[in-house]
Amino acid sequence: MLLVAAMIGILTTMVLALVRALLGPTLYDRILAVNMFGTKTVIFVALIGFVMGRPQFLDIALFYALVNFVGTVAVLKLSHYRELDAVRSEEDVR
Amino acid sequence: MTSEIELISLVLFAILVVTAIGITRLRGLYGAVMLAALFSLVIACLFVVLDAVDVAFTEAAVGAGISTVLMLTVLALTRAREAVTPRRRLWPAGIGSVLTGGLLIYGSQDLPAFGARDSPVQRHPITEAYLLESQNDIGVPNTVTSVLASYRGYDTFGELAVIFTAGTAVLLLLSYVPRHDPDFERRKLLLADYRILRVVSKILFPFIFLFALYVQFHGDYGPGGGFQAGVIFASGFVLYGLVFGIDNARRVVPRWLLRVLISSGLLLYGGVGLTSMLLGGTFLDYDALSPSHPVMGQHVGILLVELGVGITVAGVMTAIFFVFADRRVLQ
Amino acid sequence: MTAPSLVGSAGGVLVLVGALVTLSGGVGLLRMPDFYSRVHAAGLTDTAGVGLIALGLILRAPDWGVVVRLLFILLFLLLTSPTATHALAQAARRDGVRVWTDGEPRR
Amino acid sequence: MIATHYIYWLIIVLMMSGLYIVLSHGHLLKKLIGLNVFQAAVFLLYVSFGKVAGGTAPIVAPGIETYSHPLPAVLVLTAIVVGMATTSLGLALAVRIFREYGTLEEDEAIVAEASEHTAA
Repeated sequence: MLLVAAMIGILTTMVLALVRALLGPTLYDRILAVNMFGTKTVIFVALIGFVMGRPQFLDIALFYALVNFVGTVAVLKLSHYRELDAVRSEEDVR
Repeated sequence: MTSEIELISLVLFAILVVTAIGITRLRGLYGAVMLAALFSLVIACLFVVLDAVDVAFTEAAVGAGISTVLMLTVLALTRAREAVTPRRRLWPAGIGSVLTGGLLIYGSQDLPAFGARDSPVQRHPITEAYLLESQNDIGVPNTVTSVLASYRGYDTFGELAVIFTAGTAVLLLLSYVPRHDPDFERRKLLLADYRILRVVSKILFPFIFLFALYVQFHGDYGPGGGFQAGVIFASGFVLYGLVFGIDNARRVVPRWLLRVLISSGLLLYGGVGLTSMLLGGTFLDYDALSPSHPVMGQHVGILLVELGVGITVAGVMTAIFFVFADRRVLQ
Repeated sequence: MTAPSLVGSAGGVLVLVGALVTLSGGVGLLRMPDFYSRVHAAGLTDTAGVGLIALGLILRAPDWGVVVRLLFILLFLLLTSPTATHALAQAARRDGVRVWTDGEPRR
Repeated sequence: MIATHYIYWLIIVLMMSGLYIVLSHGHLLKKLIGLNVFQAAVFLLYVSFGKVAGGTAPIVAPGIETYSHPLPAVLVLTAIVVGMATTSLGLALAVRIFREYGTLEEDEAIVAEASEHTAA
């Protein structure tokens, strides 16, 4: 029961991070939000393994942690190729 | 307990729909790609909830990992903003999707109830064969692995050939000699300047490759296997290329090695099939590999075939990333 | 899990506390006025929340394999999460993302 | 009907939002993202057919009776990696198109191609 309550907390955090990812305003806010969302998925997968009674599936959670890091490094590096206005102009939404 | 799971999956679905709407509305393409990565993470969570752990593994590797990185490299080569979509496009698109969706929902009434035990999928005799008899015939606890590599090994061979072909096509499309671009060096940000990032990545590499080996060879007992391990290997090289630059990564994994890897994995897979034919069985019939002890033959066959899958997938993914990241800005 | 049932519920409480810490990070990410303060909220609570949750789950782990995996996840996240937020903040500063000062409108 | 089928309907809604992105946007990269959204929803639909209420992942362990069906998982697993390979092929084509016409907007590329034809 405690674990389910914790999962609801994690899900709420996911929603909050999603809202930040949608609002922006700069690209860095979005990267940060997605990065945080990724950490929350790691926790989510770990927890759901315990809730469903098969905690052996933690390998997946471990892998998510890795993917998350690679992804963040990739955006950091590749968003720099462009002129900076590409980063700033993230601000307007149609 | 099931009602809680249902609630959780509802929340995940809501997040997915909102993310999809966000993707259409964002004109900054970096933001859209970030949202696509987030979408893929949530999809992977849903796969775990729906008991498809191997799929969740692959989706995270592919969708949130490699696919995002490739989209970002393409963005770095082209313009990062989208033009305003003209209104005349929106209405037909909206009406078309709503109509198609309505038809699909109408058609979905004939589907069996979600999670029903007596649906045709679950009642089919193959279910029994895959879940129970496979334990005696093949002796691999992860039935996804035994179906993938043994029962439907021929199918997987075809999929691997598709990956091989797609990888070759990408290499053909993009391996012209890059034009000299004087701005390239200036635009290039060496992440190696970030000292903490560099040190931490260096610590991580052995763990990443160890983990990939673990996933490769533990696929019989838990979620994992050749596809996933291949992508993990590739993401290790991708991280190396990102942090230390493509030229250095090319030194670690040169072009000729990648070409050898890409083809040798597929050859290994096909070779196992041919060997089993030469030993008197049919194509990819692993029982023939060890006639006195068929289960042993199955184990060896699955191990080799998964290794072939892992090698080709790792080679293709790494090669694709290198060839994308090696582009100079084209303008 | 007879005597360990106490350990188990202690683990559950740790997990719950970790989830609450994480939740506070989410609120911070949404409500803080500029990028740098959001990095602060996200970075700190990520590390603390993950640490607490992993410790709590370790107390509930059925066998050693699970404990080892959890320890790896913990080690991994403790390494990568602060690194990622650090690099992000550095990159944002290079790009000239401005610091919010009191009295400006929130962004 | 609602209680037993709503998961399918949600998946169809997702699928259609992918279709909408593909149809409405002119930017080729956005179209690829939309295609990926659509594809992911199709994968979800497949996997949902294999799920059994009260079942667990099809990795056999002592003391567990009900497992979800492994076959949809296998089909989707290979499909994901193949989908990734085709996506990267699409991206490679996009890079070539950009090199040729200097744009990734469908409309502009068509105009550029047409003017090329009239010039020749």
